[in-house]
Amino acid sequence: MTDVLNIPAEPTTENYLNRQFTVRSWLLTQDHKRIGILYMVTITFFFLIGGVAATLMRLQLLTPKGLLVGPDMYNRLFTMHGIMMIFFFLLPSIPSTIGNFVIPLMLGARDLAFPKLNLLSYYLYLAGGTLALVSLILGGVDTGWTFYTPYSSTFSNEWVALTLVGIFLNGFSSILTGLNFMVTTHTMRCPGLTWFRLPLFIWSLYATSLMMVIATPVVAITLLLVALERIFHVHGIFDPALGGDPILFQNLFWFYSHPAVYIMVLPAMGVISEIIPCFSRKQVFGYHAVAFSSISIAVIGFLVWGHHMFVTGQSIYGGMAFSFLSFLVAIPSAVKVFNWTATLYKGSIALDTPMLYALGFIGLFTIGGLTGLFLACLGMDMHVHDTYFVIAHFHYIMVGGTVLAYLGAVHFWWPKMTGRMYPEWWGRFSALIIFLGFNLTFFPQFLLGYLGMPRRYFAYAPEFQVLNVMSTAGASIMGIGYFLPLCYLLWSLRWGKPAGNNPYNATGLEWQTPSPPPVDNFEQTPVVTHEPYCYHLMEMPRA
Amino acid sequence: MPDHPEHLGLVAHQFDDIEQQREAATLGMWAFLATEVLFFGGLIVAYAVYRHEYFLSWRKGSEELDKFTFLNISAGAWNTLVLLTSSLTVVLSVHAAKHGKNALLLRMLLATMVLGAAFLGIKFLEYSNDYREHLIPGPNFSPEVSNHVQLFFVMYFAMTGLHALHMVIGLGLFTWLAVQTLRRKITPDRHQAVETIGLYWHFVDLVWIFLFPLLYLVR
Amino acid sequence: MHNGIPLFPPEASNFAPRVDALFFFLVAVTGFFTLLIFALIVTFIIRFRRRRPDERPEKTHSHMALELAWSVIPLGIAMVIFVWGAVLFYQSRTPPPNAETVAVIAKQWMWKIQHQDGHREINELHIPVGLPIVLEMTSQDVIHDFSVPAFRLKQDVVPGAYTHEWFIPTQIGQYHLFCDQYCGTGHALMTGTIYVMSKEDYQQWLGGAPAELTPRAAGEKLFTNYGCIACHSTRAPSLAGVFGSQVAVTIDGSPAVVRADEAYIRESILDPGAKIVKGYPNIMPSFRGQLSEEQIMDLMAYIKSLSGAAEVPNYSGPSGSTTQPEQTPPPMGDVPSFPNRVNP
Amino acid sequence: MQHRDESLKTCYIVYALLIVLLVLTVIAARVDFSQHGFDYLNLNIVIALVIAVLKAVLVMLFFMHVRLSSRLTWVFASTAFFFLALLLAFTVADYSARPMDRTIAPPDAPVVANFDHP
Repeated sequence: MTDVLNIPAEPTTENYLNRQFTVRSWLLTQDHKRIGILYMVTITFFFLIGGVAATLMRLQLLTPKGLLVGPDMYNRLFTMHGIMMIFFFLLPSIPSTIGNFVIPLMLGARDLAFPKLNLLSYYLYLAGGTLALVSLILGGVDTGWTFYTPYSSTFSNEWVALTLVGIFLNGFSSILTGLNFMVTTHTMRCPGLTWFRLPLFIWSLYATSLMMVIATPVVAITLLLVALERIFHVHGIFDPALGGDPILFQNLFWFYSHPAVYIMVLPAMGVISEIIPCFSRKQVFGYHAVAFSSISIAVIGFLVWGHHMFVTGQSIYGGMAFSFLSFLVAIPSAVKVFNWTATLYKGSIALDTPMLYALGFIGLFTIGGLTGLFLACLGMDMHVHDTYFVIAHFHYIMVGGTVLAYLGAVHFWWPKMTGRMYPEWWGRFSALIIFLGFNLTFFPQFLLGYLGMPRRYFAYAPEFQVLNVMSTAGASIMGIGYFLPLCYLLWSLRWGKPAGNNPYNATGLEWQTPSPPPVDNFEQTPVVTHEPYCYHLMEMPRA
Repeated sequence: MPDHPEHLGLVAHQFDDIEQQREAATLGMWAFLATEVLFFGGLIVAYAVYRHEYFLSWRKGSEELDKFTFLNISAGAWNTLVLLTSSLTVVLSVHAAKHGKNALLLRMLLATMVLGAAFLGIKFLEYSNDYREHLIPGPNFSPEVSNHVQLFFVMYFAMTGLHALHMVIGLGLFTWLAVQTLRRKITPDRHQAVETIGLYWHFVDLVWIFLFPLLYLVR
Repeated sequence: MHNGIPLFPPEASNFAPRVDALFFFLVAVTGFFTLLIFALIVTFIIRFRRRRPDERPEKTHSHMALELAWSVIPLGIAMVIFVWGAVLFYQSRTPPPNAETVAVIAKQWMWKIQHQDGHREINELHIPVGLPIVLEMTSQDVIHDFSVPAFRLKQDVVPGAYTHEWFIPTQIGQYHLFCDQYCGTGHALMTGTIYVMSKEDYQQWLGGAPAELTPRAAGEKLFTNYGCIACHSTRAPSLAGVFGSQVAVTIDGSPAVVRADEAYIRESILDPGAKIVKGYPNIMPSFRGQLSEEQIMDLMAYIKSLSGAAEVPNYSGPSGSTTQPEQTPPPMGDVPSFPNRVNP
Repeated sequence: MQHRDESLKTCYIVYALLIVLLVLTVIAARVDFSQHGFDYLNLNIVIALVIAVLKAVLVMLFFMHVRLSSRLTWVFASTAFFFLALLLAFTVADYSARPMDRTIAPPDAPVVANFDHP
């Protein structure tokens, strides 16, 4: 591996940022790095909208009677929170921003296989987001992000069809991104970069693109059918009036939506598999185990969707089959957590901000994953299904897992993206605030769940109030925690210390090119000779 | 080859050689066709579930479809014949593009477009016949048959409508190809577009190969 | 019910203690693994913190044995949880034959409950302690969910289908009833109370409440008011003894034999053209939109009484109300028999 | 790997085979095999699907040049069908294991419902 000394590149050399400054060069760019930045700006905007909805919901739930907004408004709030956060923040968060930026760099390629398709994916995503926003402004949608028929198809008289078309476009953006990553990983690896020398981030994004490509079309056709049913006022195939079955909608919807939750968490695991070895300066423990567990999560993830429908009148034997497979899919995640923890053993651990986020991820993802066992178990799900237990479970994985990993990834590759370092102590402080705020918000919800408080209630029974007040308090702390990185990262763009090519002495091809990298990523295509994460071979900087 | 493809600017900057570019294009198209398989797959699953529930109404619906015939053969069979022939003309056009026979390429592209249009024409005739027979799902669906036959026709129009949409997109792509051929843009070195669009067309034919028995031959 | 911060719902049904036992086992297992991971991380961070910037730990060696260990052991534990949960679920989905049926109709934002002896309640359910109850539920519009946290049970109520939920109340008191499946504006207001009373109070409540017509009597009144009696005595097939019998019908022109169960009767009321009894013209008008869900249940109770079938449908076997023989080809000649497979 | 190509002769043979299979499936549909097997899975549909799969494989291997392409293209071409089979198998199995009184139309399902403003 060519050892590039850690001299910061002079800012005057031409790189992908200062090559052109025109708006047109940004809006019509085919450079995967710029498209990654465009995605990052857009998903931050949609994250703020989802965050505003979440804040209003938490304020509403301060009192049992819920006096802030009426029932209709609350239904629109939680639907907006769900749609904005899942479809327009979590799904593209790590694959489209970090993935777009880092994959060609990690593979030693000049760009993704289909740059024009990459730009098309961004504009499909933007169009989908705008449509969802327009339907929000015109009146909002009150069906929940799951759009269960027959409510979404016949009884909800809100802007459902418009939102469904928005999500349909967003689905295509996800398909094309997945397709792009898959073909790039197969055909454009630099010489010497065999499959088992690939960084684990590439493995997990490969598994994610498999799910994106295979699962998204099924929800595309399902939502299209509901949208057509609403537009043409005809009885669709999920309508009981024609003998159709609303549960069939749930079958087709969850066949996508469960792999979708793995599309959201697998890239986060990939990021953690990059950060943990770098900051404990040690090769990842059980490289093959972690790589194959990514693939097996992707494949078994397609067999478990029935655990969302245990209580819908699904057959008992169907329930048992899905419950068994849901326990099976928990094993690879457990293997990953054990391997990360084993990587720390006998390492030399530095608690920089990305490492704090990564360790936070392992802790919270473990709780999230283990509470998933409660929901996969038939006897338990019949009590806690559709209660705040489910809300706490998936927030532990989505917020405690994916969002922490996303923030860790943004901090980890920020020097590579912008050539600037973020202020270290501010980073550590905000990571701690988020961790504390998060636990105070969502742990009480496990108790609420077992007490039986149903989800999507704008008003609740008085005995649940104390736990809800604790949860709202936690939400405000977490809100502040999220606001801090936005500030000091923007601040670092102008006043941050210039970061060299490899500020953390990490292995990986992306750290061998200057930061911010030139337009074609590498002067000459690198050649890989060692296995990944070979920290034991790297010569360390003087004291 | 006398002048290397790379110097002719045929290889995009992110690829190293023409071979990598071709492999990427083929894999990319096949990955897209995988999404199309599952896109139609959602409908096939709904079809399978409802056929399992309401088989006799499905059989009745299929008999209604079979009433529209020409020379005692159902329109579906004619359409399958048309599409299989168009698959042959596509293969011949890819072959012609590879060997630089522009005249044959142009004829084959036009033949494919004519066959595609013929398919859509037969479909149009069928749909108008369904309209006359009150088989369009909605308030004035024919009362003698049960609701589940109406469900069959909702499935029928969803599946064949989606397939026809893909045919129209295919015709658009082939028109673009014909224009490129006329402007001498297709050469033995730059024929990847013909091959990729050919794959798409074969896939649309593949979908019809499954739709025909599922919808028309329910016995 | 409201004493400080409640951390645990009351245990008020035969399933509650079993679900709670499973819950404690799960909490113990997950608690152990969470603490294990937290402890390992904290100790490793402190013991192996970076002391010198040019520190370089030696190469890690992967241990296949360790990898296998921490895949097989969690799988073993997972299987224990799976089997325990599956058995509990199976029991909760197979009502005993002697359970008393209570009809529940979910309508956008209210629960209408009908007892067999004619009592009708809105958003309230009075039941005696210790008696197994089966709820036969259907919805008139969207999907709802009859959830009683104190009984540790919930079951979706799906439009166009009968779903069942059974329990034995074991503790006297009042318990929350929630709608757990999002159903629109009034989803949060669609709550109610389950009153579990001692036998004496229940009898006293029965006496006190105004007893309306029993479902059977109400059904008979409907049968005459809606003119069913006019045809179904002479020109149309007589309904005496029809419930539970095998009926030869034509479905969209194809001959078939169907078992006359609740689904068949209900469909014949709402969508008569779907299955036409052999030998009769398709002239019966559809009553869709004229009869409500309760009225259909009353008519059902009346028609059942005509064939002397017990008012309580027998719930033997796992698959809900009336199980069918398997898919053996029919004994009767060339006519393919559809035990019940083909009901809509 | 040079992009080899199917000879024209094979293309015409495959085309002829496809037409024969089409004629076969139309004739097979006219014969009533519905006694063997039960209502929704009788011999007719099995024959029709086998012929359809044969036609599909022929088109993919020869017309879409999968036969001459890399093993990777084989994998890309076949994975989608594997996942579709998963979805089909699980969903239909779940429906056939359900208690039978499942899907009946609700009494007052609105014939023309109040949809949103398009």
